[in-house]
Amino acid sequence: MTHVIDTFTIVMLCAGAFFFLAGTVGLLRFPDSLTRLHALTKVDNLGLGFIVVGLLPQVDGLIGGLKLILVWLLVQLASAMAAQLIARVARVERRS
Amino acid sequence: MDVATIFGLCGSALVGLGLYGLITNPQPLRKILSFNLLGGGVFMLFGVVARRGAAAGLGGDPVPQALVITGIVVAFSATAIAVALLLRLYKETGNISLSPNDPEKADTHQGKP
Amino acid sequence: MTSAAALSQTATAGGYLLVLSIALPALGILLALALGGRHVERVAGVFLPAGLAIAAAIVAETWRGGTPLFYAVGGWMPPLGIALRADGLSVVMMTISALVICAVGVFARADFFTPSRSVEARAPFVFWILLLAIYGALNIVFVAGDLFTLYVALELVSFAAVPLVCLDGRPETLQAALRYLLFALVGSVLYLVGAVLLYGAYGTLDLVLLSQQVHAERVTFVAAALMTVGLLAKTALFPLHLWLPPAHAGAPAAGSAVLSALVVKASFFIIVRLWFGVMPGIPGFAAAQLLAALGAGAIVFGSILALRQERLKLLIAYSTLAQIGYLFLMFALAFNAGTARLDSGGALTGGMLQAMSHATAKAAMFMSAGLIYAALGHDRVTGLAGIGRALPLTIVAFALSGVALMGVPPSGAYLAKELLLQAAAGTGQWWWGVVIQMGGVLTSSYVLLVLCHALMSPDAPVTLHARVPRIQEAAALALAVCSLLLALFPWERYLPVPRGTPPTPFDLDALLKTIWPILAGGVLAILMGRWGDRPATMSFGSAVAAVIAPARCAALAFGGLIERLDGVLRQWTAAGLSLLALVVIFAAAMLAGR
Amino acid sequence: MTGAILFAIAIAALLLAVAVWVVVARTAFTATVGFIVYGLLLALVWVALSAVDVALTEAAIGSGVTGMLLLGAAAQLRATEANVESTSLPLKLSAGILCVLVSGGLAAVMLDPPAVAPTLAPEATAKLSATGLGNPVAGVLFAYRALDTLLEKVVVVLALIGVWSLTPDRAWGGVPGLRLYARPSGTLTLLAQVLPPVGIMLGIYMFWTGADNPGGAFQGGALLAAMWLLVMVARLQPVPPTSLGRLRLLVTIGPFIFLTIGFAGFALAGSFLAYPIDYAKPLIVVAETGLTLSIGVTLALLVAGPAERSA
Repeated sequence: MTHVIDTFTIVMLCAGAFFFLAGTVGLLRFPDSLTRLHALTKVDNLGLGFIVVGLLPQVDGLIGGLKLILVWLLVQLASAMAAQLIARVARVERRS
Repeated sequence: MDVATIFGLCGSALVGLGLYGLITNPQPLRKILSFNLLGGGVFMLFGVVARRGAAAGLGGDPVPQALVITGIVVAFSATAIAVALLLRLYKETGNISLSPNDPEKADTHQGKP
Repeated sequence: MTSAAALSQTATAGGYLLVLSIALPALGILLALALGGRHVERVAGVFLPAGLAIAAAIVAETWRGGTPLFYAVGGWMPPLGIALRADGLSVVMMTISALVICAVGVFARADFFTPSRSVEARAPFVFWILLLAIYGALNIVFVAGDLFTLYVALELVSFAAVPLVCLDGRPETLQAALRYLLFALVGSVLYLVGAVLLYGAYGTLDLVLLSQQVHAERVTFVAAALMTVGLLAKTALFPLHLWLPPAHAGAPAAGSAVLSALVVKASFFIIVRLWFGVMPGIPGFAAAQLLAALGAGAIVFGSILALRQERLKLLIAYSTLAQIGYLFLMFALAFNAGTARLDSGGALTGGMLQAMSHATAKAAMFMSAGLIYAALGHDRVTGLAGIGRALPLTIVAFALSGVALMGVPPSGAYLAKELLLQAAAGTGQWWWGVVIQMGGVLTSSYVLLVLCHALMSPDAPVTLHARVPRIQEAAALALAVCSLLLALFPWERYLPVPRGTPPTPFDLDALLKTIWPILAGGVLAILMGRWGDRPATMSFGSAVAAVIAPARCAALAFGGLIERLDGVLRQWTAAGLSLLALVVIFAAAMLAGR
Repeated sequence: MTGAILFAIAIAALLLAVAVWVVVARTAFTATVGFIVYGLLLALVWVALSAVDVALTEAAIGSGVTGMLLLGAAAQLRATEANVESTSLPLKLSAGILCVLVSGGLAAVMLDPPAVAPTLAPEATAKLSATGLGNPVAGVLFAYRALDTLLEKVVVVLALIGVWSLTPDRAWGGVPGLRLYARPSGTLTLLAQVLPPVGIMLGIYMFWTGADNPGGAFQGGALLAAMWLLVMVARLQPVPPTSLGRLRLLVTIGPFIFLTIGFAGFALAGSFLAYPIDYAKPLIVVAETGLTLSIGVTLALLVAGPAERSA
């Protein structure tokens, strides 16, 4: 059983790492602020989601799991809001 | 080579880098940034000392760890004063150069106590 | 420093006084901030005299007991806990700083009060809290027995001193304050690195425990070099003085008095603690000579620049630079070639006495300069004519403090000079004897220059812009007199005074020894000082003038050279490079000493 | 073990690269962004060095609040970037050589640790029971070296006085010039409505758990400060004038309680800042509660800066 769980975790973490890598490549390679933002927020959130899901079976106790999910939710919230705010500034700057 | 030694070397390099920025960068804000880099390096050295003192079931010596917490707060306070000074200087003069363009002379002209 | 008995118990009798000396100013700061408005002055009015009372109680307690005071905070013994200790050095420095702070407090009441119409005004609110903070922080520096507590105390001193520099908000003072803050921060970080290295090597930050454990190895040398140079940057020893002149000259008079008299002594005191208390055997001959050489450089440099200043406050600030140099001569003189250690003997006492007499005299000088500034609306040295008649008490205070600094008996500086000269003779280091004498000559020269100008009769009658309150003159005068009489205190109770050398301040020999540096100083002032449109030679007749003119020409050229060099050294980059170079040189000197 | 070492090398290399970037970056704004990244990486280093308390402090204060302060300054000083003379190459070169020498000296010391590293860990753990705490770092901060902690609170308060001292005279006692979000936007308002309840709860949790687990007054206080700043920047709450009595009370209440407990130690436990053994933990928690509150308010006020318009 533990083997199955461990394998699951490893797969999930690898997937998460892959998305992070993709997001970072996007951040570095995309041409302007808006597309970079797109890479960063969308792909990284997915990556973090995979990592949280992968780690969930490894946590002991309900509280630990809830904390992990809370972390994920907070990051979702913060990055979505930050992306909105940055995008607005970027749009204003592009217009002027 | 262990983890502590790697970070010990890294901390030493950060100290040098911070000092370099502080001395050569002419902009005060960049000097403040460099001071914070420097502080990070020093605290890291302290962290290495703490890590090497791991004993009694602890991952590190708690005394230096606690001192670093104090140090971080003191460094923040210093940064806050420096930034406030810099912004006020900018608002008063529109200029942020640190080179002394004869403040003595400027003072005699103004002649205020 | 501490006896075995004191190490086994958590506090000696009277040890709680040390806690009070730290905790009461802290309480004062909090109360002043919380109450605000007019209460700030009242809180300072209660807590500053209370501080003086505590200092007096500590003096009495150590006089009676004859042993250092000790207090382990919270009952936790070092190395885990923090110890407070007051030995002779701490007691005398605490007392002097309490005296100076209280005198400054009396002086400042006339300048910093909340106007009757407003609820709260910025300058008085900030000034009184900062004064309390400097006072508390200095006490921590004097009694803390722990390297990290000393670090926090040093930062407290800086954070209180920097806003004092730019209290009036003029752009030049803001710039001076920023330069001061940034350079002081570099200094304290270097100090902290040293403390970290020492903890890594010996597992304690306690000064006494460290002194028992340190031995000559690489880590100790690197740590000692970093800490020493970091503290030198905060003390503004030549060539790390870029921030001092504008900062000390730009602050309001009461602020300048505290900054020049006490704040630079905080880091100096920690250097003394390190070199004499914690690691007397570590620095070695070369590093001690180097430190004293920087001191000698500061004396020559600071004094000549003081002579060349147009403004009185800058003159006094550069004089501080020179006097700081004087404090560092003792490190070479205390070196015992036989044991390769620094001895806590007469040289140490000489240095500490010099620090104390400078503290009192310089505070008095800055106060008088502030009064002159307020009365005349300017402080150009060449425009002082007639002020002697207009403000006789102020000029007397200035003159007495100047005379005290020159080392006229029975001033503290006189006794200090005697002890240092004795140590120079005793250790066969005649060259430092020459420097000490030269320092006396140079000090006399700029003091005489100012007095000459102040006592000249003016072309037009002097009009005073403002009335000078008597109480302010009295505060300055009291400190000046205190400095002048410092040698009469029985120091042997607190400081190591060598036996068999009763200082006899009033015999013919002492008088002669006093007079020649003053005469030489007068000549130097004539040659190099600023005389405006009244050449000094005017009164001597043309024959003498013909002799003096070429000499003055040469002297002025030399002065100009020094001024230009100072301009370079006070560039930020140059000062930063000097700082790092000194770290490397000190470390090399200590390593080579093995 | 090699995994940990590889991780350490990677983090150290990344950290150095970011630090170089901070020093050489073209604009101050870029450098500041780099500095925030540097702070977050540093927090990872602290985890690798088994110092989770420090990692939290670094992330919250060293990177977070400091970053916020510096970003604000960099934005305001953008106009000054161009007209600053740069340092000449020979000076840069000599500075570089000297810095390498200093770093080399430190590295030589770091490579040559004492055979048995000295440590106070056993003593700190052995005496921890007398404090009722479970986190040895909290034990050091609030018992063994409580004096340092008290002084550090005074440092923070004094820094606030220092920042306030830079107020123009006419604005004294007025409203800090915190840069508010120009037009109230739906996104920011929503964030400032949703996040603070969670953030405040986390802040309180962080201080509460600090007695036995990593966390404590500073980390909690920094979170509270961030939440308050967010609410003010989004214009959901007005920025209070610095003359406000309640505000000043909040700034001083924590250190004041701590000092009072310290003085009470004279009577109750025979020493300044000592705790009677049965009441040690409750007293420390009381002190920490006040401190968390005071730190939160003071940190936020330090970021907000001196008053700029009269109340």
